[in-house]
Amino acid sequence: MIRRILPWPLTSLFLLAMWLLLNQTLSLGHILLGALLAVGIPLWTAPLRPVRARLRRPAVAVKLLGVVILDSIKSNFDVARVILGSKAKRDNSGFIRMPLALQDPHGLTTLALILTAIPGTVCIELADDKSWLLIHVLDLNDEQFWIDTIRTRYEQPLMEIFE
Amino acid sequence: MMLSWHDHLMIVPIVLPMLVAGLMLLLGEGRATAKAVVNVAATVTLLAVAIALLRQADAGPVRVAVYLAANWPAPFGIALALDRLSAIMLLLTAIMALGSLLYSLARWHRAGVHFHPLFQLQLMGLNGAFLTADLFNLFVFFEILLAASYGLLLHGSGPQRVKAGLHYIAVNLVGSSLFLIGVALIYGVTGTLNMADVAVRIGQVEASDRMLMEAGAAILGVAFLTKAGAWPLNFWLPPSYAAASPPAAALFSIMTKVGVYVILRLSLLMFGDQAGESSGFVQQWILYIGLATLTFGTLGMLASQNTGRLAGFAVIISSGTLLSAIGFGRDSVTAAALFYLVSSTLALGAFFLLQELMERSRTFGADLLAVTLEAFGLDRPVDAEEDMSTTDIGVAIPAAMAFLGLSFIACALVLSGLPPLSGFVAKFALLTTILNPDGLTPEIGSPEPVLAWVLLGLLVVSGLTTVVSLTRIGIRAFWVPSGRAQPRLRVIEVFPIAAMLVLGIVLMVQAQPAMRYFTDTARALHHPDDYVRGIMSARQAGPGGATP
Amino acid sequence: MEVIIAIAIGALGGSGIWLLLRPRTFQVIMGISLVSYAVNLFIFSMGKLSLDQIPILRASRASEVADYADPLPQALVLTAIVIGFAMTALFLVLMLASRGLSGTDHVDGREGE
Amino acid sequence: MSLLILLALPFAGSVVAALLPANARNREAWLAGLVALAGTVQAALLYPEISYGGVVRYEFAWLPSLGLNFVLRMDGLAWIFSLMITGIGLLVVLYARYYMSPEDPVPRFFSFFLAFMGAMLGVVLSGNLIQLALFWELTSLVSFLLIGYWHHRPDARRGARMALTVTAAGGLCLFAGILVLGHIVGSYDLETVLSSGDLIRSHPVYEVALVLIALGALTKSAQFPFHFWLPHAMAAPTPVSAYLHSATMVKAGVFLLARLWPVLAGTEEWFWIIGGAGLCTLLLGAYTAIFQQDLKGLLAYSTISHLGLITLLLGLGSPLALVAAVFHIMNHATFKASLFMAAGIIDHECGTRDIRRLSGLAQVMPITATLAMVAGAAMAGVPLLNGFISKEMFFTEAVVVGNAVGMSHALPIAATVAGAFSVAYSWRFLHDVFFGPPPHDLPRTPHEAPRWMRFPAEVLAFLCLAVGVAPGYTIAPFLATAVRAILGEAVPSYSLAIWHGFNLPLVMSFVALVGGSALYMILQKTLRLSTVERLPLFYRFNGKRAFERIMTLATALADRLTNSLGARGLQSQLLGIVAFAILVAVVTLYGRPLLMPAAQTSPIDPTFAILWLIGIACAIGTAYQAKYHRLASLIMMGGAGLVTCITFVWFSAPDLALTQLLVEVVTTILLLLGLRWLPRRKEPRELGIRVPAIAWLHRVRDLAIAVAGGAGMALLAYAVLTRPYPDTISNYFLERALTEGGGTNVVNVLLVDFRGFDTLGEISVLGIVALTVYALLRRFRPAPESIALPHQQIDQGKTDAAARAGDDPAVGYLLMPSVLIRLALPIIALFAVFLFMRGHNLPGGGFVAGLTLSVAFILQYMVGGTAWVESKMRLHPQRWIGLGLLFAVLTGMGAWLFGYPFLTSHGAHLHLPLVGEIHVPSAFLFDLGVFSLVVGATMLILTALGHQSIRSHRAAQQAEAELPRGGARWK
Amino acid sequence: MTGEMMLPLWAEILVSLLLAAGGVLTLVGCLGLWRFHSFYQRMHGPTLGATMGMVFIVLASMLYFTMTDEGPALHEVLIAVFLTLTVPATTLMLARAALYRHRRAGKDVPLPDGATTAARFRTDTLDDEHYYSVDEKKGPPPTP
Amino acid sequence: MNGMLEWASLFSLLCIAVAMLLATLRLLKGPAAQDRVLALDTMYICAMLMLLVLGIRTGSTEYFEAAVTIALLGFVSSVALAKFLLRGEVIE
Repeated sequence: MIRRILPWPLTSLFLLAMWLLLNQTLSLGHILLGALLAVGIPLWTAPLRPVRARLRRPAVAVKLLGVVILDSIKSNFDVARVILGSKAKRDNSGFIRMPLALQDPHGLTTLALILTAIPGTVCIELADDKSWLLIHVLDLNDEQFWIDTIRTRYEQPLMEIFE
Repeated sequence: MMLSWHDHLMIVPIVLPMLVAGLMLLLGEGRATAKAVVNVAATVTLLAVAIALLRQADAGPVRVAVYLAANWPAPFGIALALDRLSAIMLLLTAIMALGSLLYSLARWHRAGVHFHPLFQLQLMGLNGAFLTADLFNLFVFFEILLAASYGLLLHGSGPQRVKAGLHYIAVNLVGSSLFLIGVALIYGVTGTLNMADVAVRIGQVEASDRMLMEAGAAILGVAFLTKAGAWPLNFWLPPSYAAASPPAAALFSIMTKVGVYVILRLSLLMFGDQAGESSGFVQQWILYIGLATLTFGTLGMLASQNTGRLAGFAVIISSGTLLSAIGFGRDSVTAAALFYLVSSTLALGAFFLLQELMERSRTFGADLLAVTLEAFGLDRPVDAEEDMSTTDIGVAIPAAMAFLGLSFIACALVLSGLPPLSGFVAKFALLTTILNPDGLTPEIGSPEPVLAWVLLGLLVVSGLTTVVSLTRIGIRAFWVPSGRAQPRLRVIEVFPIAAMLVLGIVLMVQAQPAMRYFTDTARALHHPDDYVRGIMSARQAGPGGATP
Repeated sequence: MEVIIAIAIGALGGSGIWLLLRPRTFQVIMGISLVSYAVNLFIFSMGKLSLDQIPILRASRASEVADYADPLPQALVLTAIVIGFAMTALFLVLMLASRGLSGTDHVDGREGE
Repeated sequence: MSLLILLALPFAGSVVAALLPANARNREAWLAGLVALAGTVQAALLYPEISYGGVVRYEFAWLPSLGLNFVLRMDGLAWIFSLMITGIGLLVVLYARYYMSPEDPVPRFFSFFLAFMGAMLGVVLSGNLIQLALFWELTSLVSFLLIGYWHHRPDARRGARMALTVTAAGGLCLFAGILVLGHIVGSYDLETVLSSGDLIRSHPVYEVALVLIALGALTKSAQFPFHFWLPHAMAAPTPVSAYLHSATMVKAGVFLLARLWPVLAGTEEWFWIIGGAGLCTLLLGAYTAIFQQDLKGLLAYSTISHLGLITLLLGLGSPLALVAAVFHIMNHATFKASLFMAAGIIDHECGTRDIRRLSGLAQVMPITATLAMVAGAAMAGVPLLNGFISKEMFFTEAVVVGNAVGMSHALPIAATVAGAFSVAYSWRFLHDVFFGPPPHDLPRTPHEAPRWMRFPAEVLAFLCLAVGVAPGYTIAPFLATAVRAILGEAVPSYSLAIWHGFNLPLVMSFVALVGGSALYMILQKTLRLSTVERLPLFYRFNGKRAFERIMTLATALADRLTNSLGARGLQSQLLGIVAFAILVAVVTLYGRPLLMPAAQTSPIDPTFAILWLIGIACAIGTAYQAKYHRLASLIMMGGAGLVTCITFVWFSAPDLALTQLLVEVVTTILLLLGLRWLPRRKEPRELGIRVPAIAWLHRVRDLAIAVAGGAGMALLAYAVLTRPYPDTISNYFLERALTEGGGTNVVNVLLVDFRGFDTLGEISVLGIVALTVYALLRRFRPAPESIALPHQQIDQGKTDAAARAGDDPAVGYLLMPSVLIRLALPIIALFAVFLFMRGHNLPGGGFVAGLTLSVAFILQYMVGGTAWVESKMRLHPQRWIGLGLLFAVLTGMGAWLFGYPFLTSHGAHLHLPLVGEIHVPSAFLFDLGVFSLVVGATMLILTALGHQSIRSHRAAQQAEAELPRGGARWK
Repeated sequence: MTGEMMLPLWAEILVSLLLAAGGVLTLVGCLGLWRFHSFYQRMHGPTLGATMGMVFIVLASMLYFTMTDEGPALHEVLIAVFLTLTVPATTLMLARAALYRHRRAGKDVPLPDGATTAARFRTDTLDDEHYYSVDEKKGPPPTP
Repeated sequence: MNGMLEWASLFSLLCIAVAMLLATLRLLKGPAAQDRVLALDTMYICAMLMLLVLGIRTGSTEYFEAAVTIALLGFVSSVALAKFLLRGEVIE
């Protein structure tokens, strides 16, 4: 029953929060209206979202978020250094192909999101059979190092969360 | 003050088509018959409303009915104003609309989707343009009528229409940009958009700013002249009108008149006698352009070898005549020009309809067939019911050829200004007022300005060329034996043509009452104080003027 | 600032006009878009151009009408933008149809400059 | 009233005749005959009233304010003409009954015939000059139809067209001339005009009026140099010729000259123009007639010549010459009609009217021969026939006036020569046809015509004789009446006696008779007239050829001028419009200080300067790349749009910025959708073509225009920006938006309330365009080069297929983006609601919200593909449009219920539990309509374009595998 | 410039620093966009602006408006969230498109068959050749 | 407004503007279509940041709407362009 009314509880929650943030208010009227919209809109658009996501371990998720933020800050400065640095430093980039264990679409998307959010790595291509991920790294010294880092820091937590 | 139902009559010509269009869209895509019925009913209603409005406008010596949309007072909100000029244009629109609509019911309305809603929206645009007293609102209605005309022009598709449509739209888009620039400049200098208010504020504009306003008006004028089909801005006209489906073209015959209408209204409102030196300047420009247009139309008429192009040049001649008459700047000439406007619009409409019937046995179906061959060669025709088959065009009514011939002659007479139909009266009225703008009084030794003589000559020559060209076409269509079968007509196609021509006859017989009306109209136009005062003093509805 | 706005209008308008006069349909459609930018800015510049004077009434400043930007040109530009968008769409489709039917993207439906 | 009946009768008869069945020959003839008879009787009965200068007048107001009333007026002149028209009409009807073949569509003939009779009566009876011109043109028109009666024959068509062109042109000149007369006199009433002769003749524009009226009269009466149409009009059936070209149509010209004689004649100009034309025509017509090989051709030229005679008489300007002219008009009508009938009989019975083939007919058709000889003699001016008397009067006047104007030799000699010519061609007619060896080898065996077919000619021949023998008893009173009508009391004394004593005119007559006979014999002997193929001496002057050459030349010239004054290409058209606009602006502004010396400017913000550096670079880049690198150009335009958008925010217009941004996004998608169907252009470099120099020249020109246009806009904008801001109506809005409009966002209140009417129109435009686009795409045919799948899809096809396990296409390469974009759908939708809800108070509103929502959906189309999205969720964009329109209109109409004008805003205060007071203005509902329409229209446009891809996929699939039709059917 | 609200000094310093840092980061990122030689390298540049640059400025804005307005100004968070969600969508598709185009042009990029998992592709000289729009430079189609 | 904040915001604005200018240069130069798309996307982000800074500079919250709209919807045209490059058509 709840499933039918709230097919996407997290989305709905996010929508409600978004509504309140947008309106910058906590008035009862807006909470009610926001709740109504937060339930109604996902219901209306549900047919267009075929894949269901499940979030299993919120704690891991929070921790992952922290890791990502820290990594992001760090690599921001790394990348800035590369850009401002010498030509040799700039021309040290390349692809890595990382074998994947993660298979959940949302998990994969989040991985891509993380890789994009961290400057210096860009997710380029996902194999059609989801067996590997092609990543471009700006400052590439050791492929295996990168693969291992990504696997341990991001992929494994994500598998915990989504699978 | 609360408004009664009667007071809302004025806005019906705008609201009703929109409402009907919305309803028709809800009907879905098929249901052509239902839409046709709704459309006819709405158009007949519009005709009735237009007649009622005409009577209302003609009730007193000077009567400007003002409708404050959204109930905001005049210079601020959008005001609609109905005077005699608007009323007659509304009536003319309704008549042409009903004629083309009935004609289209024979088969054209099935040549593509959404004919009926587009048709109604076209009427909305036309009516709105005739009613509004706000410059920017005028732009909006212009865009409506243009957008709908694009739709109607392309109705039925085909290479010819698409090419003509491309030119037509490109030109009009440039025209619309000019329109906006002009309106913006006028607003930038006067700080208002209401036509009447602009007229009032023009006098108060400082001398150093004045030229900006005039530049704005000039650019605006270019936009209107483009729409009116004035040389050198009218080269889009003959191909587009020739390409449009006949009912659309017939309705288009009033489209150039919208441009003429606006020029007439605005030039007299903004640059009337009160505008001092710039007044004569504006009039003179219009006169020159009108003469050039007339010349161009005459030449084109003589040169054109097919009916479609010829009809297009007839439109240009009509515009040129009107513009030069307006450029004359005398109320008697304006009155005659209005008579001419009505008469020539009716004839042009009938001619556009007739043209297809004449060509029917020759080229019918060729262009449609080309489109029906589907793009990929694999699809079935998109919608079997909407593609017309050539078999059921109509039953052959007796003497179809005789009817066509007679109607053709009648059209030719009106267009060329030969007797005995309304075209003659119109041309006579024009010529006599040009020579005697102050009425027929014997006057010795005062030679008229040269331009009057030039115009006189051009009008005569244009009439002659029209005769020559139409004879050429007519002989080719009716007299040269070609072994064609009798064209098959339907009563519903024949009726509108006949009706428009009969109206021409009525106009001729009732020349005096009609002329009286036009004289009153022209007088009011040339003395716009009442119009301005009427709009500026219109009272809001409701207690204290404010809305609750 | 006025100079910049004026130059901007001029540059957009000039580029647009140049494109309008070109022989290819796609050029014309880009020209139409650029000209409409220019025209929109032009209309916009007829009002008061001022920083941070949004025509949204606030209780604290409601008394002083002169503090606000001129809302009318803004409303006009809005309408113009919408209409411009509609016309671009229409012209685009027509351009495609013309390309398909005539086999060329020349504005006159046949080649030749 | 009787005049009205007289006039209306033929027209009524014409209508009735037209409605009769095609084979009712007798009924038709009876009808026409009765009408003509009634007319004759009616006209005859009026004689007592008009004799001795009386005038019958009938008038009713038609267009009095412009001096145009319907006036019928019969005086002596009109009476004579009326009688001629109806009387000879009656005879011609009788004749035509036998002449017309049963196969001819007789109703049309009699219908036109009667109409012509009416028109002609209208001309002579008009008491208002404008009305005269009206009927005048009517005669041209009907005669056109009559001449072209046998329109399957090319010569008939050509003749008819020529006649119409010439006479209608003349008619228009006449019309103009009459207008000038009216301008001089101040009235179009005939009587007023006739009484203002001195005024007219002394007016500075008298010459203009004279020339114009003369042009009308001379063309109508086939006078030199406009005479050439008449012989070609002989393609008409002979009854038509007998009627039109003897008694009526061509007489209209001389009638007019006679009618206006009192006001126009008597001046030197009149003499030279009218008289000169008459004299030339007289001589040329007579001379040409001698050499004709066609009976009717001969008669046609003789008609021309006789009309020239009449014109010359009128042109002489003396009262006695006028008398002679009027007299000759009547005489000519009788003998020429009779001759035409005779020619018709010959044609009818022999099957040919070629003089070369005819001879000796006097033996086989003696009665016809006699009749023809009487009439022919009258034409030649043989004594004891009516032609003699009027010719005698002509000679007299030639001598008298010739002395007066100093042409004491020239004029009489010319007159005598013309007389001799006419004798010669009369000989030609009579001798060649009726005498000589018996005819042989004719298409038909000739025999005498039926009794009643001859009768009309008999009547006319008898009249010739009667008038010729006893003029004083027969014609004198009528002539007197007619002349009095023109000259009033100033009628000179004249005598209609046959014998005036032995005087110079008699000598001239004698010389003419003898000389003419001699001339005929000499010519016959030396030239063998039957073998003359072309006109001696004057063959170079061929009116018809000249006319046709002029017409062709005019058409060609017009064509060239139209082409050089006009433009068919779009580029030149747009160039013209832009250049014209610039020109107009420059002319307006020329020489006036555009820029204020003390301009108030604000300091330049460097950021903003950089911003527009970007914008301008993008704009120019767009222009530069649009030809070959469309995508690049499109992206650059996005940059320019973005800068515009920031400018709007910068200058306090967040609503504009939002709209601009969204429109920008939607436009980009739209153009990309379009680019799919636009095959790539190759650069000339790639094709190995060099751009011709002329193209560079065009580019330079266009660049100049573009720079001028841009600079113009910039200058105008700068000029306005640096001027003090005017007192605008905006303050009103600012003051009342909150208090009366109920919203703090003034722009939005403007859109939905103050100027809601504009918005109503604006959404209509959007709706119309969407419908048009949809309709156009229903019949869309893509460019052949772009029908195939894009190479990307072909390349990736295999992986696609592998990845597409289920329905959802958002796998494989699209997997990750699709998750994000699908997540975005509810978020954007909520944002749309947010924008919508706050519109009235803060930036946003129905339009922006609608665009936002449609963008959200389009994103789904992008990742999911059309087929998948539509199988999951159907939007019916057309219904959204319809609903939007209805919602907006009905909201507007809601105000009517409260007695307020359309679109007046109302507000309702709803009290909801828990939430509290909510203010719901009607503008909110209106905005909802806007929202709905925008969603519908945008979706309709974009998806209609998107659907084309489905069609092409389907086509590609089918072409490949001949699979049964699959995929979602586009609805 | 017309703001009349006063901030405490610490907040002012913080806001100023955040603003400056955000601006500089964005600038550096775009510098990268301009300086790098290959497309894949360029992709890294703008992420600076889209991540930390954006975060700094959003933080500055939040801080500023929280201090000047009545309540906490949290709605700027939405910008950060939205940007984080939407930027990858573009990047992913664009990268994929570039890869496809490079493959089609016969460039030295990883092929989709996964055979060369560990191969290292230098990307810094990829784009030296000039080419224009969508579909020119017919190369051999990629072998799947 | 305090001097420091004013200078900082001006500095920030200038930085972003120059950043945008660099992106524009990339947009104009290309060389490939994907570079231009990337540049346009970057310009959108810069524009959004510029609006935020402008909001601080003027102390007004009205710039927020535009900024949030760019953040949420600015990517759409880039996505469409990328899709076009990738698949040859935007909507399949």
